Amino acid sequence: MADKDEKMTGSGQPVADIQDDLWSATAPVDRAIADPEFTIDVDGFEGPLDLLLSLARTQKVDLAKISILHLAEQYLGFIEEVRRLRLELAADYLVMAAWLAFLKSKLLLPEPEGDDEPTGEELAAQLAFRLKRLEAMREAASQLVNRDRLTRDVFARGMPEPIIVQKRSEFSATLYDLLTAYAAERQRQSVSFVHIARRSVWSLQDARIILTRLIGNISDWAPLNSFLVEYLVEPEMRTSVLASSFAASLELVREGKLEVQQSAIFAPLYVRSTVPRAVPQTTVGVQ
Amino acid sequence: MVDTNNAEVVPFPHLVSDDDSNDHLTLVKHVRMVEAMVFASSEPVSEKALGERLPDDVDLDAVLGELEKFYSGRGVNLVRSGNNWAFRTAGDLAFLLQKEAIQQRKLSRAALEVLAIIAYHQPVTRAEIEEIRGVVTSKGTLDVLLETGWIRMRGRRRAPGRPVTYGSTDQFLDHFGLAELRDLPGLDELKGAGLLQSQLPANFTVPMPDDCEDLTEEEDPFTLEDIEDLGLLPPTGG
Amino acid sequence: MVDTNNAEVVPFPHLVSDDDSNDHLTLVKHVRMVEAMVFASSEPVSEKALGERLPDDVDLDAVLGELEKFYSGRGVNLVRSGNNWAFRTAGDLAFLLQKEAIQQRKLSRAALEVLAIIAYHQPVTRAEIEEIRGVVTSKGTLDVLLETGWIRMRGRRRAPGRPVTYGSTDQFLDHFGLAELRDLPGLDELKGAGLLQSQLPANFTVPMPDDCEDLTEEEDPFTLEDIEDLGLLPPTGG
Repeated sequence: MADKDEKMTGSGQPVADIQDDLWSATAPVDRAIADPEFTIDVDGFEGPLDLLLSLARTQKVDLAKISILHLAEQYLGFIEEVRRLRLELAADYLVMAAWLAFLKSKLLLPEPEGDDEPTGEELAAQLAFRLKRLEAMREAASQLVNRDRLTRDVFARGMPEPIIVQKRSEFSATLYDLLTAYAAERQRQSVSFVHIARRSVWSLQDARIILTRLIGNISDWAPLNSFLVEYLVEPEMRTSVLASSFAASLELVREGKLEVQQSAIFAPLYVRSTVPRAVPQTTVGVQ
Repeated sequence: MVDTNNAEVVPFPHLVSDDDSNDHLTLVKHVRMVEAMVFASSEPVSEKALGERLPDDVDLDAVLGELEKFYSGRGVNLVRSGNNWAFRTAGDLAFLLQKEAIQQRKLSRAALEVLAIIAYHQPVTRAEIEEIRGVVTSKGTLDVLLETGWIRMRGRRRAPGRPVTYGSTDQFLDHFGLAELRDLPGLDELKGAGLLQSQLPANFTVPMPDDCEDLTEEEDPFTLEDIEDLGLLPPTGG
Repeated sequence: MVDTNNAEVVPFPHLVSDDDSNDHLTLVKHVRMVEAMVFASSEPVSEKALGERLPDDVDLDAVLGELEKFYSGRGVNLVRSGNNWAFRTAGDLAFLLQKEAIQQRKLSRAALEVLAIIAYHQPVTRAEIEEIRGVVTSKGTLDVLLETGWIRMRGRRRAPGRPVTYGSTDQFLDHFGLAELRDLPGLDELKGAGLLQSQLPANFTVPMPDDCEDLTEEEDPFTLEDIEDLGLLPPTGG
């Protein structure tokens, strides 16, 4: 069983005699982490039951054969001694003392007739049971702690071989996800496809630059369309090219940079660059 | 304790049957596999984890039994704690291995007592622990024990106040070299003497300590609120 | 590499000499000690360190030789590097110590759209996908989809620039629970499911994809160069 020597160090000297007597026969046990919240550790006892158990050991008999009456007297004597020395004593000890005094009287006096309360013997048996059980648990704790323990007596593999984790992705998507995405996408695009295509047009500016460049210094009459052949290939551009180049040519005529003639209504339009000439030609109005 | 004389007569694997050498080869193969898996880990390996990596039809108990027999008496033994298996050095060789020993914080006598009471009386509430010890259990004591990983909160007792119940863990078994709770020292004697009863009077039989993951009929599982209030990992995480 | 047949005939320890059973018992004792020390050590153990903890007159080479022989063919082997000794899992069992961590990933919305377009419009080129979606498709999106194993590069379109064509795989059918591509819902079914609204342009169609694995007339197979340039597995590997 556990030794309480360590507990006793520095504890109340006046009871040292009793304690020496109590613990002399026991073997040492370790007790390193002191429980910081021991409140009742007045003389190294963990509560009245612990004190009772310690006192019981002084009877040096099997707990089964212990005299509870004698034990109660021992306890009451102990408490009296402590109080005489004005040592602090937690309330539990006093409660236990009161209960033991009551038990003692029950054990000594004859039981009253027709009383439903437990008899003195029954109460004494209960106390004996609790003491036995506490002692058994102490014994069990000590056997447990003395087993071959991992990292103290037995050892695990010092160089464990780690599990190699291979990562793999698993994708999750349901058919519903797929169809929702597809339908939403198509729906969106079906709406935005109804757009009005930007029309390509030749601006007046474009036409003027191109005409100036193409006709340049050509002073012979030539059909306007002949200059525009490559721009008229795309049918949708034709109207824009013709309109813009006609308007641009009129502007160039007004500026005196170009001459234009047409033999009849809807006939091809001829153009040439303006060059100094002796015989001015008839300028024809254009339809 | 360890009979080294026996060691030499154990072949690998133990079972040698001439009439059925194919089965035998298969057993050898599976014994090798389990040996490798358990040997590689410093923590006990669960039977579930072993089973997952063996072919479906393997009789794991037989394989483990072979391996256990095979390593008995050796410098390293195969040991079970609960449903988990590990290789551990033989206890009698501790003197050789002091270099590897980890200086552990020693538990106070009070903490040890509480630990023993939880192990032998589980599932047990704090009030019951206090009834046995006849003294208030400080919060610190239970905290220290929870920190060791040897005890865990199991659930709540179906009783007024719904007190938390405590029990031991697989780590407890591993640390103290117990295959199961039945191996707790002196358990049968204590039980026979009626000393594992929390309640008085002592006129009904009390079941074996129960560390079964499942809660008993008298326990409720933790609720989400409990888990928050108690600052708990899920109870199985203990 | 590892002869498991031999394993059964290795007794512990290997050497069994009737004439000198005392020596034999001593050897067994020392083999046990070395076994435990090498097992528990957190690094390979030097012969010097082993020798220091064994009685002076021990023939360490003989002891290590026994142990090495004993563990040969087993799930765990005793291996030497220089003058240091350690236990290692047998090479052929390394696969047991590997674990696949499966990471669940969700496809982005863009990836789902591209996947769907590939499924419905296959064989389809990236430019065609972009035309349908009206936005540029990032390389990453196609890479992720190729990683899923649900799409594959089929070949090259017989057209200027020879663009790569994409199609779906059998894995795609498996994952989405389709017996064949024709099971993909058509226009009416999509409308019926409320996925498409009823006001759609008159020319709106949902293609009926073709299950044919073979390339269409408008596709060329990949050349060896393509396979190199595109970093392709053979297309069927998709």
